[in-house]
Amino acid sequence: MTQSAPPEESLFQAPPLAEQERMVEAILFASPEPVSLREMTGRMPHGCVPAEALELLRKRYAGRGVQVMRVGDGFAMRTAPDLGYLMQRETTEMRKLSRAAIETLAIIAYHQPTTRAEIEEIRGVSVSRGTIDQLLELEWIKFGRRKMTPGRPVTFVVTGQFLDHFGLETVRDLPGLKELRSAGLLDNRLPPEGMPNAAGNDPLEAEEEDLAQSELFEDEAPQT
Amino acid sequence: MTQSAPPEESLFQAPPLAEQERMVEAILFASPEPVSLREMTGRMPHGCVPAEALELLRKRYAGRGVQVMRVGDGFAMRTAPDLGYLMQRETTEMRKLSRAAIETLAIIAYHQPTTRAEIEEIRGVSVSRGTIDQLLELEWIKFGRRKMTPGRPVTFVVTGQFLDHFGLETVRDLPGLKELRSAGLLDNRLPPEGMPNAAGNDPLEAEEEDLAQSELFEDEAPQT
Amino acid sequence: MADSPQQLSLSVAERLAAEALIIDVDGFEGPLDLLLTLSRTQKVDLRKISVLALAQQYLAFVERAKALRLELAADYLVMAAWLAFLKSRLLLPPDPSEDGPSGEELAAHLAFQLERLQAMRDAAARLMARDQLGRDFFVRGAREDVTRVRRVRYSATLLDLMQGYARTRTRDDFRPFVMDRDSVFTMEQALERLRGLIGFAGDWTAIASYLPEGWEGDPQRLRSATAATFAASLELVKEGQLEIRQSALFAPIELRKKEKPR
Repeated sequence: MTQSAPPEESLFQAPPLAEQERMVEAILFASPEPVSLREMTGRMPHGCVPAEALELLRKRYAGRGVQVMRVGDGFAMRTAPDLGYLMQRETTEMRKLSRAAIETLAIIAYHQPTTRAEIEEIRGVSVSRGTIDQLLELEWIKFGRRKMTPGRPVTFVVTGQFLDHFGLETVRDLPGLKELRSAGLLDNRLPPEGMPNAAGNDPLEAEEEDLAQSELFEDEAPQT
Repeated sequence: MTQSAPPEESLFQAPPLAEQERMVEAILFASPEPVSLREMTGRMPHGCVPAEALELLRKRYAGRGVQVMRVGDGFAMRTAPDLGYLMQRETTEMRKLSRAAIETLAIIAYHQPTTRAEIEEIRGVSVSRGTIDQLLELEWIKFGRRKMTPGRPVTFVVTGQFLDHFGLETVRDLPGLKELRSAGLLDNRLPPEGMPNAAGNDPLEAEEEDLAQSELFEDEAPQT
Repeated sequence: MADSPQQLSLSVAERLAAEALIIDVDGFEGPLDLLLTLSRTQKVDLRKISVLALAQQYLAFVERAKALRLELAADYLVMAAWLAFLKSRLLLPPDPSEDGPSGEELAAHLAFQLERLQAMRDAAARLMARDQLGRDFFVRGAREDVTRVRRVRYSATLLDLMQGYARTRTRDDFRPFVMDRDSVFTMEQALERLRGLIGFAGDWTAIASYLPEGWEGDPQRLRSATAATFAASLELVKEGQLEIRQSALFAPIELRKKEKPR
């Protein structure tokens, strides 16, 4: 069953690094989505070490009109942002996001994994279903693991598409993240008792959400 | 569209050639269709000479994993044709072996070398060609020596890959009927005929089996 | 409406701004948003904000909205009630007999909330100001399809193998293509039975009464016996020994012995 490292593997000489670099180049070029090192390894001949080839490639493309970017745990080729003005033709019309959606997205990105109640706590208003739906539809957020707090509420996290869209390597690269953290503004400080809670935590709603959740959880598992 | 050298052109300093090359690179990368020189000129700042930049770019990509190619009266970037094989994503699907195949395989393992007629006799149903083919293809069984019985039927034996897959050193390691029974895998009923043990202790068969066995070991040796 | 002394201390511009706020009440995203907007009139670092002054501004706002008979959403009123409570806590000396957070603690948390909301707004703005995919930088335009090669791998464990073997070795007896005949009444059997019985069938008799004994209970057996008996009776009709009739659709099928032509 588990044929780890079939014996033939060592019989083949891994291609020279320059050739591996060409391969990584072709793979990244051809794929609109970021490709992980693992997938590269799977597609390249036995014995290839894409990480090394990728490093060469990144250097080669540094400062070019097309760049090799890291996106989450994958890599992708994208045009250099300073040349965006040449690309009016390719610009995709984006639906304007509401202020609520933008704020909600930022809160999820900076506080993730975060629950709906936490978002509501921060914004001081209840989050409409539509806002979350819109962000889910854009595939900028997805469900994360449940919180280990009473009621086991669902959480939201940002996706690889989010990182890709905003040209972020990881969520750690979110602008101002460090400063916000050191200022304690990302702490989850619970309000003292008696303070009005903006989000009337409707238990009915929570349950409904739970149901939707269990479905979504299944295919969420592999993500780390 | 045809801006035949507008007078302002000379007022602007055209970007350096290296910069123009970046622009051509980004335009070709982002465009879904091949781009003509004329279109490039239209999209690039005044004074640019895309033909020259393009020539530089073509040279830069010569021999790389991505190539700048002429397509009709336009230009496009394409993955190098020799790397086409990388553009396959292999998905491996695990499937359970059918019951018929498992039983056939088990009979071959326990009774090898065994003929098709013998398998059919034991299973009580005819063995489809597909089942045998599948096992041959998986390289879990192979043809053994012909039986010295009328018609000289071909026999089947298991292979080294079979032993590998099931983590056995030899077929003798297969648990015998007694063990199967004590493991609760077998009813407490004696099999109708002899051959209660793993490697069929039928004295008649024993000799032949040894032959088959040695055969098996021969070509098993090089791999592992 | 009578302006409170608090209001009098506000400049004309601030009062105009406050009027605008009221007109614009629908534009606020809840009480916290309103508080944040009000706090801007203090023109200080959010960390140095006077929560007390802010509470008073908010309460004044709500008072005016009431005077203008504006409908304020419940959460604005809840916040007003709470801020009134906070104000009293901040103004009165602490009562040692009362437990719960002090006025200062509550005020600090409110200030934190405002600061945090502001920080998230700034972060959101910075995020949206970033280069964005499809606007500032682009994916490759041409689609290149990655063909999917599906490889099937078969798996089987040693246990599968042993169970498979055990299965073959414990099968009752080896009967390829043997049907379970226990509940099959063959046409031969039916013929034999009918031949013996038709001698007594002078009158029309329902076919059901010719069914063998012990076959009526189990539906499978009944079906088999009925089919066989019917087929056998047709056979006998063909041989000229029986007559068969059915008076209506789904009516019982009846048989009788065919009289030998004289």
